Amino acid sequence: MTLVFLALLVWIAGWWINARLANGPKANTRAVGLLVPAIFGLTILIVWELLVRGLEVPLVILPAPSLIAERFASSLPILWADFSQTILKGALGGYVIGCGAAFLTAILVDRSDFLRRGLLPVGNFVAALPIVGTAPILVMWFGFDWQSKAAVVVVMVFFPMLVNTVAGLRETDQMQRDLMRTYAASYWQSLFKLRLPAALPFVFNGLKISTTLALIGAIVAEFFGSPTVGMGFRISTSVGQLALDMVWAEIVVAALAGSLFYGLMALLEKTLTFWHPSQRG
Amino acid sequence: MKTVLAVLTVVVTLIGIWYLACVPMNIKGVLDAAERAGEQVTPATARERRDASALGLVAQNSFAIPRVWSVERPRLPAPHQVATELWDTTVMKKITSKRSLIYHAQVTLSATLMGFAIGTGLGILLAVGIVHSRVMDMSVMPWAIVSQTIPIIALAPMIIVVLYSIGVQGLLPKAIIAAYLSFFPVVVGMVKGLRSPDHMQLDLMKTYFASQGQVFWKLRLPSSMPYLFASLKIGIAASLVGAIVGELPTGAVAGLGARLLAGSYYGQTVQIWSALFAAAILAAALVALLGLLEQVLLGRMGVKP
Amino acid sequence: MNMQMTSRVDSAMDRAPDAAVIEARDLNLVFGTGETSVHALKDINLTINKGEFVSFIGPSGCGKTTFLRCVASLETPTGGSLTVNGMTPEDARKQRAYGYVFQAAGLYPWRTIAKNIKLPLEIMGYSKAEQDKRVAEVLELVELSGFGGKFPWQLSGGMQQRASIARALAFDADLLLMDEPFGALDEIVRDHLNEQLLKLWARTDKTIGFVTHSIPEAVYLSTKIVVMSPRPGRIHEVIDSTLPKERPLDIRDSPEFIEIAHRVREGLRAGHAHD
Amino acid sequence: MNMQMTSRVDSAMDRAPDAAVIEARDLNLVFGTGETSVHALKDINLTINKGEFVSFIGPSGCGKTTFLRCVASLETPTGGSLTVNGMTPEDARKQRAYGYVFQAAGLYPWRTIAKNIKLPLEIMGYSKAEQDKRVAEVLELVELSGFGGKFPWQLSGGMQQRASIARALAFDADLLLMDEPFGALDEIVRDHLNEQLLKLWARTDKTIGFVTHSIPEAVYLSTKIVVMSPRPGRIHEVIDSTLPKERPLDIRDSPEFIEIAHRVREGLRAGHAHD
Amino acid sequence: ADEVKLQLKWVTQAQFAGYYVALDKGFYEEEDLDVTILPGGPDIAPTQVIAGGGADVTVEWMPAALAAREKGLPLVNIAQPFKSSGMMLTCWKDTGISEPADLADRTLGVWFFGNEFPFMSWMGKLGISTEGKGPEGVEVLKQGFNVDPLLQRQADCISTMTYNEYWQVIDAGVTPEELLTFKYEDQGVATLEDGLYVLEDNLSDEAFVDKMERFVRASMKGWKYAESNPDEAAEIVLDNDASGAQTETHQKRMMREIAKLTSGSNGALDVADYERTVETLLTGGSDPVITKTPEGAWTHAITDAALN
Ligand SMILES: Nc1ncnc2c1ncn2[C@@H]1O[C@H](COP(=O)(O)OP(=O)(O)OP(=O)(O)O)[C@@H](O)[C@H]1O
Ligand SMILES: Nc1ncnc2c1ncn2[C@@H]1O[C@H](COP(=O)(O)OP(=O)(O)OP(=O)(O)O)[C@@H](O)[C@H]1O
Ligand SMILES: Cc1ncc(C[n+]2csc(CCO)c2C)c(N)n1
Ligand SMILES: [Mg+2]
Ligand SMILES: [Mg+2]
Repeated sequence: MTLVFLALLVWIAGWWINARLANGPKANTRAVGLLVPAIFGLTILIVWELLVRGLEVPLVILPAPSLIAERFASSLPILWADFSQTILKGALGGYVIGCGAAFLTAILVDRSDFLRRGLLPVGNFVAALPIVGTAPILVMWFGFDWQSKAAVVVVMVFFPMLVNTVAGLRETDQMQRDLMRTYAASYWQSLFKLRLPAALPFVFNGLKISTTLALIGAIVAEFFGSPTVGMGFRISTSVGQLALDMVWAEIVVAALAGSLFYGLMALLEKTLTFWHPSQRG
Repeated sequence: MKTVLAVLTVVVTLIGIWYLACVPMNIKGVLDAAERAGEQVTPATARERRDASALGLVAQNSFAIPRVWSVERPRLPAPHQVATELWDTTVMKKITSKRSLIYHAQVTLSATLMGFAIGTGLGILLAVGIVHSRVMDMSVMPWAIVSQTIPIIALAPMIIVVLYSIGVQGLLPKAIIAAYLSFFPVVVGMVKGLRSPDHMQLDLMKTYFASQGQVFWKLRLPSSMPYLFASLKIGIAASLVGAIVGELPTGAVAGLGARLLAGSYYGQTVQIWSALFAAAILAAALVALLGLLEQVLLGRMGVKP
Repeated sequence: MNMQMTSRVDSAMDRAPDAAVIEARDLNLVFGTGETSVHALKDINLTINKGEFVSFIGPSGCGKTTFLRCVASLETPTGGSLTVNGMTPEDARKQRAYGYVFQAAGLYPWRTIAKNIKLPLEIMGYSKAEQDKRVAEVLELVELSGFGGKFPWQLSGGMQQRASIARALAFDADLLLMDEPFGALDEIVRDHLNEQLLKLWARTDKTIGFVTHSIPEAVYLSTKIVVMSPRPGRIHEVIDSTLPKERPLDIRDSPEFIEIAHRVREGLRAGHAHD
Repeated sequence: MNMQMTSRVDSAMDRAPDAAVIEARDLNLVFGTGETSVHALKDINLTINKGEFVSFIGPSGCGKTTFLRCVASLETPTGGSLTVNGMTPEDARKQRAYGYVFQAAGLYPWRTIAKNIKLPLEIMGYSKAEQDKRVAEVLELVELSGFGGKFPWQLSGGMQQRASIARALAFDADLLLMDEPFGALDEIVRDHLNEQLLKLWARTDKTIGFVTHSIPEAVYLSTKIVVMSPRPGRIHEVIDSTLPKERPLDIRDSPEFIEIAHRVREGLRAGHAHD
Repeated sequence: ADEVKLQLKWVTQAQFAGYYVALDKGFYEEEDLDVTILPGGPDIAPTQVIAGGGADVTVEWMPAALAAREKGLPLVNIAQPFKSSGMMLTCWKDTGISEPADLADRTLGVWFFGNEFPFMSWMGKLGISTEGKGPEGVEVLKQGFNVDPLLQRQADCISTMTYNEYWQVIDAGVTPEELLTFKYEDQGVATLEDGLYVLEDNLSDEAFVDKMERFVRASMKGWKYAESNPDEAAEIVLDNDASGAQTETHQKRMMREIAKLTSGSNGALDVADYERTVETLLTGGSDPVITKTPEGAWTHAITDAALN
C-alpha cells in the first residue's frame, strides 16, 4: 500500500515540476520542450513500476518496466532479428512500394477529371475497409515470408497516400494555376513547377499517417502466418508462453521504431516544406 | 450525374479486372480438382504444377478457364460469388440467425459505437485539456503520438485477456480497443479545431472581457465543428477496425471479425470476402451518416452550403 | 459608462480633468528581445479628449495597430504610462469601456447578424429583452434592419462591416476603437460608410480612435490626425483639422480639405522610409 | 515579341492596322445557366491601342476582372468578338503575348524571389545566362536588387507586389494586364509604385490594362479611364485623360486632375447601386 | 448454485463436446453448479486467463501447462478426459516423404502460441534442427488458422488434428491417398492434450475442491454421454456456437474422432502418460520446454473423490 501511495506522490511531483516548467520563463526553449514530455514519460514509468509492485499484479498480466528493460537488454539479438524481419523488410518494403505506387497513381488520376471523380469515392470506400482483414488472404497469396507482410502494408498505405496526394495536387489556388496558364505552360511544367511543390505538405501528411499504418500492418499480418522470426510472431508466441516481458520488449521496439520513423518523416517534411506556413510557426 | 457515371465506369473496370484476376489465381486449384477427377491436365502432377507459372498453366489448360469462377474454396472468389454470399447471408436469413451477416454486423456495430463514443468523448476532453493547459499540451501531446506507434492491434488479445481477468467481458473490451484507435484522430482534429479561431476572433472576446468558459462555448467550440467532423469520420472507420480486431482473439464468437476468422479458419474464402465487404459497407454507411449529420448541423450553424 | 476617477490621477496632472479619455506619456513598446526585437512604439505622447475623432495614419508597420491594441489592453506597453478613462487599460477593458472594430468584419460565420450583435450582450449578461431591443436599435442605426436573420456570407462586404460596427455599438461604451474598418471595401461603399460614421459620431458624442491608410478618409472624418512614422514607430506630427463638424461628401473637393490632405501627405512622406 | 498578323485580321477590319492591341466588339459573358446565372459582361465595345495606359474602375462585381481575364484567355466569352494583337486571345496566350499581374502577389512560397521571377523564363525556355541577366535587370527595375535570395514571406507586402510585377516584366510581352496590383498596399508605397510604373510605361512603350478601385490612382496613371457599372457588367463611360504624359506626383493637387477625378467619381456614382 | 467458469482452449467445437453436453443436459445443475463456458480463440492463452482470475478451471494441453508452471504459474492437472493425443503432421505424399527422417530439408507448418512444444521435442528427438533449411534442419513456418499452407503447397507438411484440420484438407478435395500422416502417438512423442487445470493455491480451499469434484464428475458424465451419442452431442455444440460458422457434417465427424481420444479415459490422469509427456518435453532438443522434472503438477485427489 505504501508503494501505491508513493506512486500517487510521484505523480503529483512529476506534474508539479512540469507545471512549473511549462508555465515558467523558459517554457519556449527547446530544452524545456523536450524535458517536459520526458519527465511525463518518466513519471508514468515510475508510477507503473510502483503500482505493479504495490498491487502485486501478476507477471503474466502486466510486467514491471524494470523487468521489461532487463528482458530488452538480454534479448538484443532476437529483438534485432525480429526488427529487421518485420520493420526493415516487411514494413519498410511495403511502405516504399505502397507510397510510391499511390503517388504515381495520384499523378495519373489527377490528369483526368473523369478518373478522379470515379476513383476517389471508390478509393474512400476501400480505405474504409478494415484492411487487416485482408491479411489472411494476402498471406495465402504471397506466402509466409516478409513479402506477404509487405503486401498487407502496401494495401494499407495505398489509399491514405492516394487520397492525400490527390488532394494535395488540387491544393493550388486558382490564381497560381492561372499564372501558369498565362505562361502557356505545358502539363509537365505546371506539374513539376507548381502542383508537386504545392502538394508536398499533403504528401507528407500521407507519408506520416502511413508510417504507423505500415508498422501495424506488418506486425498484425504475422499473426496469420509467418516464419519463426518477426515481431508479430514473437509477440504471439510469447503470449502463449506467458513471457510477457518479451511481449513488452517487442512493444518497446515497435514504439521506438514507430516514433523514429515518424520523426524522420516529420524532419524530412520540415526541410522540404520549410516554406509552408505550418512549418514557420 | 457525371460523378455517378465516372464511379460506375471505375467500378465496372475494377470488377472486370477482378474477374480476370480469378483466372491465374484459381487455376491451380481447378487443375488439382480436374486431375483428381481423372481429366487430362498438363503438367500431369500437382508437384510439377506447384512450380509452374499460373499464366503458363492457363495457356496449357484453357479448357479449365470457365471453372475458375465457380470454385468452392477459391484463392480469389469471383465477384458474383461474393455477391451471392452477401445476399444469402443478409436478405435470405432471419436477422436473429447466427448465420446472418446482419446479426454479426449488429454485434460489431454496437462495439464500434460504444468504442467510438468512449474514444470521441475522451479525445474531446483531452483536446480541451491540451488547448487550455500548457502542461497538458507539452507533456501529453508527444506521448499521444507515440501511443499510436504501438501496434495496439497486436496487443488486442492481451487487453482482452487482462480485462477478462478483472471480470470485464462482452462488449467493453472490444469497445476499449475501438476507442484506443479512434481517440487519436479526434484529439488531433479537435486540438486543431479548438485552436482554429484566429487572433482577431480571440481578441474580440478579450475586448468583451469574456471568461474562458464563454470563449470556449461561444467561439472555440463552434469554430471547431468542421474539424471535429472531419476527424469523426476518420475516427469511426478506425473504431470499426478496432472492434473487428477485438473480435479476432476471442475466436469465433460473434461479429464480423469472428466471421472473418471463422472463414479463414475453415478456408471459406467467400465468407472472408463477404465479411470484408460487409465491414466496408458498414464503415461507408457510418461515415455517410456522419456526413449527413455534419450537413444538418453545419447547415443550422449557417455555414455556406 | 461614465468616466471613473481612480487613484492614478496623479500621473495625468496636466490634462483637463474629466476630459482626457486616452492619455499616453512616453509610451514605449518593444516586441521580442535581442537581435530580432522590434521597437513598435517609441516615446508616444498623446492625449485624446472626450468626443474627439482621432485618425491614425502612417505607413505599414509604424505601430498604428499596436497603439490601438495598447489602449484596448490587448498588448502591454513595455514602458511609459497609458490611461484610459483615467484607469489602466486593463481595468478599462474589464469595465468594458470600449468597443473595438477590427480591419476585417470578423463576424462569426455560424451566427446570424442579429446573433453576432448579441454576442457581446450575452457575454456581458444583458437580459434577453434588453438584448433584442439593442440589436434592433443598432441594426437600425447602421441601416441593416431586416437583415438580422441573415448569415454573414449572405451579405456584401460593406454590409458585413456595418454589422461589425453595430456589434461594437451595441453595448454602452463611450470609446470606439476602429482599426482600418473600411480597408477592404471599395471606394463608393467606403464613402457611404464614412458619411454614416460621421453622422453617428455627431449624434452619439462618442470618442473615436480610427486607423486608416487613406488620406482622404482621415481628413474627411477626423478632428485630429496623428501622422506616424516607422522604425521605430513614433508620432511624426499631429494635425488638427479646421474643417467644420458638418461635412457633406463634396467637402472633399474644397480647397481647405485639399490643403489638409496635402499637409498629411507631406507629413507622411517626410516620415516615410521606403522599403 | 512583336505583333504578329494572323489570318484572323478580317475580324478587326475597322481598327487602324497594327495599332489596336485589344479589340472587343459586343463582348458578352454570362456565368452559369438558369436562375443563378450572372451576366458579368454585357455588350462591351472597346478598343485599346498600342502604347495606351487604360484603367478600369467600377464597383465590386462590375466585371473588371472578368474582362481582363477574357483578354488573357483565362475566361471564354459567351458572345461577341475579342481579339488580342489581331488574334484570338487563346492564340495570343500561347504566343505569350502578355504579362499578367494578379491582385495578390501570388509568389510561389517555395521559390526565392529570384527563382520566382525566373519561373516564366524557365517555362519559356530561356537560357540560363539569359535568365540570370533578366532577373538582375528586372530586380533592379523594381528596386529589389539584393533581395533575390530571400523567400517571399521574408518580404513586406509592397516588396512582394513589386516582385510579382518584376515577374511579369521579365519576359518580352508588349502587353501588361494588371488586376488591382496595388490593392493591398498602403497609400505611400502605392504612390511610389504608381510613379515607378508610369516611368516604366513611358520608357518601354508597353500597352497596359489596369484594374483599380482608387479614383486618384486611375486618374494619375491612365491615358484612358473605363468606368464600369454592375448588374449586368457594362461600360458606363470612357473618359480620356487630358493630363500630360509627364506626371509628377503633385499633379494630383492640380485643378485639372481634380476635375477628371470628379468626373470619374460622378460616373461611378451614377452607375452604382448602393448595397 | 456455485459458480464455475471454464475457459476452453479453442473455439466452440466438438472438441469440447463433453462440457457442452453436461451444461445442456443439466448435469452441472444436478451437481448444483452454475457453469459458464468461455470459448477460446487463436490468441487467447488459457493459462493467462486463469492467472488473471478470469476462470476457475481451464482446458489446456499439458506442455503449455508445464511450461507455465516453470514460468511461475503453478497449474495443477485435476483431471484428464483425453487419453490420447490427436496431433499429427500431415504431408503431401508426392513430395517424397515416407518416414520421419525424410522431414529434413523440408518446409513444415507448425502451430505456435504454446502448441509448438510437442513438435520441438519430436524434432529434438530426431536430431533435426528447427533453425532453418538444410540437410540437418527444417524450415518452420508459423502456421495460421487454416490448412491453406498445405493446399497452396507453401509447406510440405502441416500440423493437423485427427479430428479437425485433417478433415478440412479432405474437404478441400484432397484424397487420403495423396497424404501421409505422422501421428505423434505413433512416433512416441505424444503429449497429453485437453486436461483440466486449476491454480495450485485454490486446492487448499476445501470449498473449491468440493466444487471441482462435482464439476469433474458432471463433466465426465457429459463426456461419456457424448461418446455414446455423438450426433446429439454435435448438435448441442452447434447450438452453442455463436459464430454460425460450424457445419453439421464437420462437427459430427469431429465428435466421432474425439470419442476415439476420450474413450480410453475415465477422467483420472494416467501417471504413465504423464511421465511419458514429461520425458518427451525434457528431451526436447537444444531448447527443451521444461528444464527440470516438475513437482506437484497433478493430483488425483479430485478424480479420486469425484469418480467413486
Ligand atoms: N506580436 C508581434 N510580435 C512581434 N512584432 C510585432 C507584433 N505585432 C506587430 N509587430 C511589429 O510591430 C510593428 C508595428 O506593427 P503594427 O501592426 O502596429 O503596424 P501598423 O501600423 O498597424 O501596420 P499596418 O498598416 O500594416 O497594419 C511592425 O514592425 C510589426 O512587424
Ligand atoms: N467563375 C465565376 N462563376 C460565376 N460567377 C462569377 C465567376 N467569376 C465572377 N463571377 C461573377 O461575375 C461578376 C463580375 O465579377 P468580377 O470578378 O469580374 O468583378 P470585379 O469588377 O473584378 O469585382 P471586384 O472589384 O470585387 O474584383 C460578379 O457578379 C461575380 O460574382
Ligand atoms: C493459431 C493456432 N494456434 C494453435 C492452434 C492449435 N490448437 C489449439 S486447440 C486445437 C484443436 C483445434 O482443432 C488446436 C489445433 C491452432 N489451430 N491455431
Ligand atoms: Mg495595422
Ligand atoms: Mg476583381
